[in-house]
Amino acid sequence: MDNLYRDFILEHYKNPHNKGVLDPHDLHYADSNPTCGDEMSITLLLESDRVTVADVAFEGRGCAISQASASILTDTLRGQTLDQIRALDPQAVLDELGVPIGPARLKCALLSYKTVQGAVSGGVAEWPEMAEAM
Amino acid sequence: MDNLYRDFILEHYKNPHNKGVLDPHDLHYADSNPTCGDEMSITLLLESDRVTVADVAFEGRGCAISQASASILTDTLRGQTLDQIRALDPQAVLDELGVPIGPARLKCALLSYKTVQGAVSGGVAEWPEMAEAM
Amino acid sequence: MAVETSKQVIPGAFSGTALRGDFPVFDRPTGSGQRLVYLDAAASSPKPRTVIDTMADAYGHHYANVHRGIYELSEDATRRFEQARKAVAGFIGAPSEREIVFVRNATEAINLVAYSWGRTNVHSGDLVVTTQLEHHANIVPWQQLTREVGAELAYVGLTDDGQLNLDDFEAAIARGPRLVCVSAVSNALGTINPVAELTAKAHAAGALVLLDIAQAAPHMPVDVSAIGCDFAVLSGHKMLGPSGIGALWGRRELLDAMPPFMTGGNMILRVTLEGAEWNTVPQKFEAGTPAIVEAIGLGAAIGYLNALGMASVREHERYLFEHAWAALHEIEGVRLLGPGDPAIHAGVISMDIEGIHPHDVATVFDSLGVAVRAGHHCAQPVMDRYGLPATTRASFYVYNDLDDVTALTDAVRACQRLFGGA
Amino acid sequence: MAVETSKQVIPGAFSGTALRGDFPVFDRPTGSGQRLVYLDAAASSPKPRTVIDTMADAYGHHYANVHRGIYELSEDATRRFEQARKAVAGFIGAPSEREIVFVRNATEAINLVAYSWGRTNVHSGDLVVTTQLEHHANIVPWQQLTREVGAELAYVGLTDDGQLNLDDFEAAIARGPRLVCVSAVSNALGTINPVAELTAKAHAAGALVLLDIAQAAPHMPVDVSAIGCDFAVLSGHKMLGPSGIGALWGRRELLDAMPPFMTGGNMILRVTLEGAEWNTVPQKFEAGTPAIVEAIGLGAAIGYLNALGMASVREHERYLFEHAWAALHEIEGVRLLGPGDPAIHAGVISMDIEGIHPHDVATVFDSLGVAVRAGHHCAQPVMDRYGLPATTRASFYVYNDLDDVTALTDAVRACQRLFGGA
Ligand SMILES: Cc1ncc(COP(=O)(O)O)c(C=O)c1O
Ligand SMILES: Cc1ncc(COP(=O)(O)O)c(C=O)c1O
Repeated sequence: MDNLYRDFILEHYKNPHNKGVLDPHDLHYADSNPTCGDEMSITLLLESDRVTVADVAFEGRGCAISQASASILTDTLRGQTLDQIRALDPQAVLDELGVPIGPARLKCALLSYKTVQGAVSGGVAEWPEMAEAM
Repeated sequence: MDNLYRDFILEHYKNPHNKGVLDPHDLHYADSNPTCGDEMSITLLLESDRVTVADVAFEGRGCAISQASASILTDTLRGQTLDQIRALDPQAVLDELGVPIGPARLKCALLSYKTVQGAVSGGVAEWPEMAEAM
Repeated sequence: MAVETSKQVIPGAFSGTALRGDFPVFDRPTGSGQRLVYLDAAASSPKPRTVIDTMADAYGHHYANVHRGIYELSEDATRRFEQARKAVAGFIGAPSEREIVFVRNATEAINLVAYSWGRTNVHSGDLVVTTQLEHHANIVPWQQLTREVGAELAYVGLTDDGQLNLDDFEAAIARGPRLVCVSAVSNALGTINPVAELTAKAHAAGALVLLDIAQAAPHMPVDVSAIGCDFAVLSGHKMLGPSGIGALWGRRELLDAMPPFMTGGNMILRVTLEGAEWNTVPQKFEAGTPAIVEAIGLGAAIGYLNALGMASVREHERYLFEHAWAALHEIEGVRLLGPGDPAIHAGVISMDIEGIHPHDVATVFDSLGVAVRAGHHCAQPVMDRYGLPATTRASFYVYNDLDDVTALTDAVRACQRLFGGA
Repeated sequence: MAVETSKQVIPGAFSGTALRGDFPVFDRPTGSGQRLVYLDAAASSPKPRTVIDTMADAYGHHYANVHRGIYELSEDATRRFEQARKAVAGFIGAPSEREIVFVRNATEAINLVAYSWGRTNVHSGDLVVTTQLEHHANIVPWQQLTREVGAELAYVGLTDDGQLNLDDFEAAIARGPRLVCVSAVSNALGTINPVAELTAKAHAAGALVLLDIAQAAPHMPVDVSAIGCDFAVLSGHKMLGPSGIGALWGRRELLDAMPPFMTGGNMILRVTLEGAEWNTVPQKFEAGTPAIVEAIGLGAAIGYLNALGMASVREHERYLFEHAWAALHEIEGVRLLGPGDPAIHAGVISMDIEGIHPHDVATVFDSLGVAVRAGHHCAQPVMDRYGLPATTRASFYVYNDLDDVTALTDAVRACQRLFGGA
């Protein structure tokens, strides 16, 4: 019916990839979107080089967009270095979702991005400029 | 040219009636319109009954409307009782002027009214409701 | 179908279907190609053509700065602006238009009272009472005020079905508050509060009453004189009027005694380097050039509502509410908030659809041409009270009809089907 | 005559005569049956058709509440609203649109700074500096602030020809003020102040600078980044835009550090019964539903001005000023205020006609179709400085031409004839 909720998103929402908590893990960060109550927590395990992602998992609750975006984003992280992840463009995350995201849902779509940034940046993360104040 | 400045008003402005200060007098009040700097002072002399106006005079400076309205208004006061003057309708003063008065000039037109009211009411006068806050 | 329902004239009321012709927005094709089913009046209402045209005409042919212009155009603008003030006064039963202060919105009106009356009259140790069903606009300014002066802010709690807890109210009042702040209608739940009764009780306890009529004035007759409250606030944009205009009403003797809030041009009588003398009300509270044409537009909106009749507006919405509530009630997995009694429920329905986040609901609805609000509705304490992060809210107005109620229930079912396997 | 002057295209600029076709108000017959000669832009400007049409279209087809609506119509409105913020930022050279706070008018913008920045940063014994040529909006809020916190307010005086007394300025700055508040262009005299130089000096002395660009932004290029000031304020209604909308620009780090002014919806991230967390800028300062369509209308006005080019606007007005000043100068009994040098005089001429009160002047002018302002122009300290209760002020804008200059001088002569025997 609707291009936002096309099967791809709903499929990720209903059957998310990388769901859970890694134990042990090297990096962890949890965040939320207070305006809608979405919550997200991410754990990362590094290779012995300490800069490459070996494994990743997320836990969260909230809308389909926030959960699907976490599922899709975490799929792309294995094998990436922390620097590569820090350099990630939030627009790329939106593009990855492949459906139009209105201004009021940018924070839903980018909560996983923000949480990942918090994990790879020592626990400090800001909303990307585009999602600020929406 | 203009119905506001028709001869009647300009004539009163250029040659005002009742101009001056009565000495002696029974009642006196001075007032001003701070927004345009118009000033007005009125003296009244009463008959021996202490309630009927025997004579009246005004002094003032300001725009043609404020000065002409004082000239015209004071012409009507002799022989009136203080109660009659207190009961004066400000609309009657405007009607007496006989020309349309825009909202921004109501205080010009009614400064003489207010000053007369101050004189006959023991030194307390308010702008009539219609001229308030303009 | 639309043809058929255009005949749905409720006894004593009017046809919402027919009124849609007055609102240009309904000519707009939706992205999904369906007709627009607008169910978000509680956030802001569409504008009828008469408001838009009145504003275009005012901007085009009757515009100049007001109050001090000594030329025809400015006098014309001033007359129309002041006429709008009269219209607002008449609409809410204010004794005089000089008690109407034009502001941007209900939020500014409350802030004005909190800054001006509040900073002067609320002192350390004093109590201010608000309720847990208020919009943030009727909470945060009081949090700020009470924190700043060292006063206390108490909240009247809610019953499980979304009404004010009257025992709580009595207990709060018994503590002798300076001010009681309450909304006539809750924007998050639709609850209609018994404001005349609450006002009488607050007054008996020596408190003043500020009434938030932002959700009441657009939808039902409101008479501040009959209610007896002391302040009332509203927003034009929720009642068919423009954005950028709202009103504070206050009893004259209160407004007279209050210091100004913002200062500058228009609100002064005389300024010297040493200080300033204030103008009389309402100008004392209208610093700078006001939202002239927006006030005039609000006047036109009031004209439109008056022509319908506010009792009919209320009747119309009540009719839609009853049908919608009953139909939604039948759908499994839908939880409805607020009281079920239509006598105390405005045309606002807040719901939770089990297992589907309201943000997703709103997006799916949008794809069906149905515009609803999803979120906390600027009333997070209400959400907290009912253990929800957000709800989906549908709100009715004059242009809605039973087709819209059907579109709403259809959308709920479509959404459930889509997420069925979740 | 109008046909002839429509050819008066100033080199590099445009024809005011031709532009009149863009402004519906010039179709309006005046009471006296003459064409409208509008010389009151400094109070508020007429609106071009594009602004009126953009607003009507926005109200009719793109209106909903902004920011939180999860449906197409609300996203559409949000996009247009935020686009207008970008337009304002670009227009005044602000580094980021997130530094633009929408307010009702310049007056509110100044009050916002006085309440939020002022109450936080100005303390007992501190100094705030303003000038004697400010509009009341840039005086009274500072009187209130300094009185409330026990600080001092100092005024930079004026020279006989209406310029800031720079010795006075240096002396005031030397005392280490917290803030210097100055207008880029005086509305009462037309003086253009050397704001970049003043800002540099104030900064060197450790003061912040608030620039009132209400009379500059509409009439000449303004670049707040190049000037280097810290805050700037403007009103949309003076620059071809709607009433009810204005803007505060502030440097991001200042805005970030400031507490909110008004509180309520939109400006919060989270509200509980215990307190609230603020949103980021600019939303932190935009409590409640903003003047959505008015912001969009301001964006359209900026589009119109940008198409003309602000350098051309300035050139056009300078041309009219030079002609008007020279012609009025020749009339016996007319006293002109402000500097005669067109390089430091905007298109605003304040005058005194000997023996005739400005109120009478304006009324007589009105009967000739000439709209000017008579009064203190919300700048009583300026009037006091020059020993006048009021002046007659003519102010030019893009739609004026040399015919209007002639109408002005003719009106002065007619007025003198009428009062001749006084
Ligand atoms: C220099 C200046 N500053 C501030 C203002 C106040 O503008 P507003 O009334 O739109 O707030 C004006 C308006 O006359 C002005 O000329
Ligand atoms: C009950 C209530 N009060 C106040 C407000 C605030 O209105 P505004 O945003 O127009 O200031 C709203 C708007 O949602 C409301 O519903």
